[in-house]
Amino acid sequence: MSVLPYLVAGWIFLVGLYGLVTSRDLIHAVGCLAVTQSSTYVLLLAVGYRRGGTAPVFADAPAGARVVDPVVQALTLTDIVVGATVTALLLALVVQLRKRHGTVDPDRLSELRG
Amino acid sequence: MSAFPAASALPLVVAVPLLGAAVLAVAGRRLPRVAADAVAVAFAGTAAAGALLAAAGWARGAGGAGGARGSAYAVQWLGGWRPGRGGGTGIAFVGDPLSLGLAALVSLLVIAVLAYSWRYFEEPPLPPGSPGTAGAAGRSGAFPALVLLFQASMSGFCLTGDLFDAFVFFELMGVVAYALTGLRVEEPRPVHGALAFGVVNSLGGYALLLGIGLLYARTGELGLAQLGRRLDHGGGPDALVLAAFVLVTAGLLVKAAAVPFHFWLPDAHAVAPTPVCLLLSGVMVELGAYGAFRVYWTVFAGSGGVPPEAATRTFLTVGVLTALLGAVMCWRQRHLKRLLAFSTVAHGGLFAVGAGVLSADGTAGTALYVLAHAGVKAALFACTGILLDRYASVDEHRLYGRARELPLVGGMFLLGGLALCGLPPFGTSLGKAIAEEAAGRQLPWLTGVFVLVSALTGGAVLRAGLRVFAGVGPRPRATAAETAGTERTHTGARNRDRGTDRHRERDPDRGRDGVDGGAERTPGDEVPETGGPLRRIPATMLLVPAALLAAALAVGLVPQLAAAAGRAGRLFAAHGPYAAAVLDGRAAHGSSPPAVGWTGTGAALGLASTALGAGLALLAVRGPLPEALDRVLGPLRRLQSGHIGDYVAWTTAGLALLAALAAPGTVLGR
Amino acid sequence: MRTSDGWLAAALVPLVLLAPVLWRVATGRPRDRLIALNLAQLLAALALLLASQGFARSSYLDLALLLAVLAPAGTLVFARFVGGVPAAPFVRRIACAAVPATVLPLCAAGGVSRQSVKLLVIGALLVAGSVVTSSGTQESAEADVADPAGGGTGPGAAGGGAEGGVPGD
Amino acid sequence: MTRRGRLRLFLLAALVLAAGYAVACLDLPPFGGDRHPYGDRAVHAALARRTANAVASVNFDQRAMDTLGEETILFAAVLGAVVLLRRTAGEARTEPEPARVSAGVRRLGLALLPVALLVGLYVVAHGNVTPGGGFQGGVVVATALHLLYVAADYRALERIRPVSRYELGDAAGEFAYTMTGVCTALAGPAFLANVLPLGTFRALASAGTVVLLNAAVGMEVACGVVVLLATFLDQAVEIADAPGGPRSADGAPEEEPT
Amino acid sequence: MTDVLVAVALLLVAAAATAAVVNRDPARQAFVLSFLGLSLALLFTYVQAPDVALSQLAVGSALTPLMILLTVRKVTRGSAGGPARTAGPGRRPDRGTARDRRPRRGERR
Repeated sequence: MSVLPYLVAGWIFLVGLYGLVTSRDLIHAVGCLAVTQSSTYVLLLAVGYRRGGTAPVFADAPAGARVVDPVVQALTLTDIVVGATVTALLLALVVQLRKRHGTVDPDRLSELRG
Repeated sequence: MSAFPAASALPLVVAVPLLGAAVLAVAGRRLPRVAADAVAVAFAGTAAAGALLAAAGWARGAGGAGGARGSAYAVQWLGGWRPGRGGGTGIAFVGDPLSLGLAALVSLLVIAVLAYSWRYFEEPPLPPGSPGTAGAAGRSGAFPALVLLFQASMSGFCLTGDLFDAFVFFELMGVVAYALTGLRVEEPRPVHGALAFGVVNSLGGYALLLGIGLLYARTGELGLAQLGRRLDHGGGPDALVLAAFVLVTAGLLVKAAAVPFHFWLPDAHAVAPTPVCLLLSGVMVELGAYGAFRVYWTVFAGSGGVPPEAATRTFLTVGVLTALLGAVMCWRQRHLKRLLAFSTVAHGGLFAVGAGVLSADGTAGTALYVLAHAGVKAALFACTGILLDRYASVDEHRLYGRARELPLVGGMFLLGGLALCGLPPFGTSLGKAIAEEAAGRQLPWLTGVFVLVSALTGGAVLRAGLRVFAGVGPRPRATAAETAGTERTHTGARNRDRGTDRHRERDPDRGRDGVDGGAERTPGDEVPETGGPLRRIPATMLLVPAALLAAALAVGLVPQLAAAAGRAGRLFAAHGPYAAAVLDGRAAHGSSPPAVGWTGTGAALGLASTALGAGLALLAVRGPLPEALDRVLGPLRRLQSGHIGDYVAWTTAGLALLAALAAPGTVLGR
Repeated sequence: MRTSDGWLAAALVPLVLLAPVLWRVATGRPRDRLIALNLAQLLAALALLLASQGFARSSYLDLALLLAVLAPAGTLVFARFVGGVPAAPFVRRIACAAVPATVLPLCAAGGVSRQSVKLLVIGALLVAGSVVTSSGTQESAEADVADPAGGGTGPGAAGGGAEGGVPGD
Repeated sequence: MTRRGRLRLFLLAALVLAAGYAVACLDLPPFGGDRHPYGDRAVHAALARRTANAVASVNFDQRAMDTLGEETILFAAVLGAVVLLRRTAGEARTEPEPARVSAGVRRLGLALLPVALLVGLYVVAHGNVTPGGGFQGGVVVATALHLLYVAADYRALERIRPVSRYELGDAAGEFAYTMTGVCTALAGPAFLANVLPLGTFRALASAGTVVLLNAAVGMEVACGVVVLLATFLDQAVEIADAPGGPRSADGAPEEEPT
Repeated sequence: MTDVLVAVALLLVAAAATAAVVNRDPARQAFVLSFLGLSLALLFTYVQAPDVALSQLAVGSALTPLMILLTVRKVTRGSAGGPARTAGPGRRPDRGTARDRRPRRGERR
């Protein structure tokens, strides 16, 4: 249990990468990117957890309560916003890509050979 | 506030462009184009003034007034969250000469870009009578607003002294850059390039964030200074520190386009609008390297971090690989924008080498090199943009001799090529000389790498310039491979034309161009960004590259700059003093700055690389490369497949590579 | 804060039940996936309610409230693309049974207070949402798409086929 | 690269990474550990600033710069999406037909709309006291408006959604947040300093500028998300592809044989 | 007890992430992504991060699926699943390869 959360985060990261590598559809790839990012949420919150602690919200808890780390929660909030916005932007690009190339299959997009 | 100029101006350098962007996003639609541009320039100029003011305040030595009085670091704790005992809970903006200089460079380059695109750069066209969303797209404020956001993000990335805050600005930089790269959605390739750019850079950001998480788990801190301190108290490095180092460095090196994270860069640069290329190539890529070394010095350089030999091994290996691959690929290109993009990759490698020897003078030289390179590379892109808008093509072969009528542009282009080779007294030459001397002391053969790479990249530019602007040598013939390429991309070219009918009306012969543009699989036929080919070159488009080249020259000629770079290098390549200044407000008492300036050997090496580059160029214009060489380089070129899956696989491989490079001496064999 | 293991153990039940639901969401036909997702949202809301009691944090009730409000929206979004909300008497029965079975004891445990009012509101929202979104109403997934070519394809192709609505797979 | 080669390269690298990461995990402090120096300092600071929700205090007070960057990312993404998804030359705009939605769904949607709006506003308003805040509430508000699309009709949504207004709100939120910082920097102690009276602990109007910034974020997020979804809806529902677009090749609708 | 909840939620998240990756058709993936968001929100609640759970719920339950599905609709509209076809090979290789060979205007090879 003491390392399970960290390992799960790593697993999610690698699985997301695997999906990106093997993806045949860019919308699916963007979804995999979102999966990859969720690994960062898990890691950050796991790092900030304190056994027996409660949420650092003192609306309904005594000011002296034993609480978990609020900083990582703030970081994760920012992270989630970043994830949603990046997803939106990439999806917008996919829409235009489909219009111009007629496909969203990366294997068929070979415009940018170097 | 007494200390206003120096320290308190730091956050405003970021905030002012944000205000400008917000204003433009709304007012831009109602303003005429000129007014929108004027507003943008005004805001960018204010921020630039702030950055320069802060830099000047630092030069006066009053820099630390915001935080550490008398210290050479201007420290500003946002929200006034000064650290009590412990590390404090706020975010610090730290202005040391290097970060302030980079912030100033960013702002000045943004002004140059806005001037370059002054009233000419074709905005996303406004579809007639389209409501809300579509109409909003056509407004004339969108482009300058995005540029201002770009400026804010890059300045913030330079100035922040907090690792997670750096990640936020890293992502902001990315988001703006993806949008700017894909700005011309009427064409197929920009969207594709922007998507590859977006996916790879986002992965880099997530790797960076995982690294931040690991560091936080170990130290429970986020500020660079605090992180460094806690690591040093924690005892020797272990696998955790190594993993954090690998993840963080990889994330930042993705932005720096180091091998094998570099694939996105040529794809993005080749298709991004020219004014955007100025920013991407001029400073954004360099910021990636800046971040990597900033984090190394402040966090990992101590006793608890990564041992110097492991770090320098990592940086030097990656840097040399990047420089060589970039140079070779650059030489192979005939699509001018891709050529310049690969030269940026190559020089990024040189920067990694120069700063990777982890010495003050190496850092100082690299700083000068970056400064001058920004000017030169931006000028070259500006000239290419003129070609693009005049001839609707940036293909070296198709433009053969056509640009004889532009002697001024040609002169600037060739001058830029020479400066890229390292011709004294350009700043590129000075920076290269100092950096390669520092590197040569570590490993003698690194000097050869500097000479060879700058000669190859500069030579490629010279070759293209001679062919395009002077028509030197025989008209290039299509090799077998290229005709095959034509075959392959025939349908692609037709596909490509579809999105751009309105341009074809203006330029009847693009149909043919489009078809044989398939050669080399990077077709040279482009759509002018001015909306229709340019008949007369606006003065601004000529002034900007001229000014940029002059600035690059000045970097080499003004001794004060070199001296400042010396002090900057010492303050940047310092672990303890940084933390002391940021956390305790103690003045930085470092060793005396390295003597930085012209040396005989440096100038000689610069002349040598210039001569080599010119010779290669003259040799190349006589005829195409021998087929054998072509076959050798073929596989290298095929790596640049434009396939997002490939790029992700290479990114993963790069992470593994970094781990393998940094492990010996850190966890293995200790 | 002292947590009460009893309620947390109760929260474990819907959590564990989510595993088979995930299987359905991941492998079923689109309509089955939608039903399963609907069920998952219901179970998650119950888990949140019980967790709030188990952690003795009334402020956690906001989570369940938010989910109760947004879950129908999500379901309807998906319904738009599989061509209507499929009939799911199973989900409806579970909603009508499990939600009161969870909410009422929680109210009893909490005593009469603002929390119990909030609990009842959440419960009502959950039941109403689940009942309506599982009440098999067929609507044209293409209705809002004014696309000449799309007209010919009909829900089967664009609404279902593209979205993987291939009945027999 | 071939598909197989790509996969080989990835699996090899992934193996190395997995091994290294696993070893690193063993060096991590065990899950649920008690050492959180920064966290503890942040909690103390939050209580000192009479902010009941310590996370909000970190977001809007102690690390307010992060949130400024975060909101700017959203702002930039909205601006970028609007530019990228603009209607390009040769694309026709088609009027959507009214959707036929079952009475039950329509009733549910219309009943849920005000409730969702209220919940969203509640989450925004209590951001400094209870869990939630500008971002969460803003997203809920924006989603609530789109209940009109999923439950009723796209045109009903358009009636209550003059996109340019929402763009104005989006920019105004960004401007307000930044301007607060600039004012506190020029007139007050430092950029984004918390200069307002702190109020009483656990009160709705506590924590000084946190309330202000929270509200600015809420407005920006709500408006920004509406604009974002509007651009996507515009593409998916209203804009028909350019004639002769790539996909028109064998666009014959084919029922997938199953 | 909390540890048990966290452990179960973690496994659920890992399983959901894996399922989201192996579902090749974006429209089907959207369902799983929505579920992933749900399980993440539960996990966040159990590690005492209600703020994060709230934003995960807000983003994951309706916003992201709506964007993805709108993109899918835009991409698949008119041509009955040009991309649905390219997504096809992911789940039915046999048919996908057969389609890849079909020549189509405006595309390579």
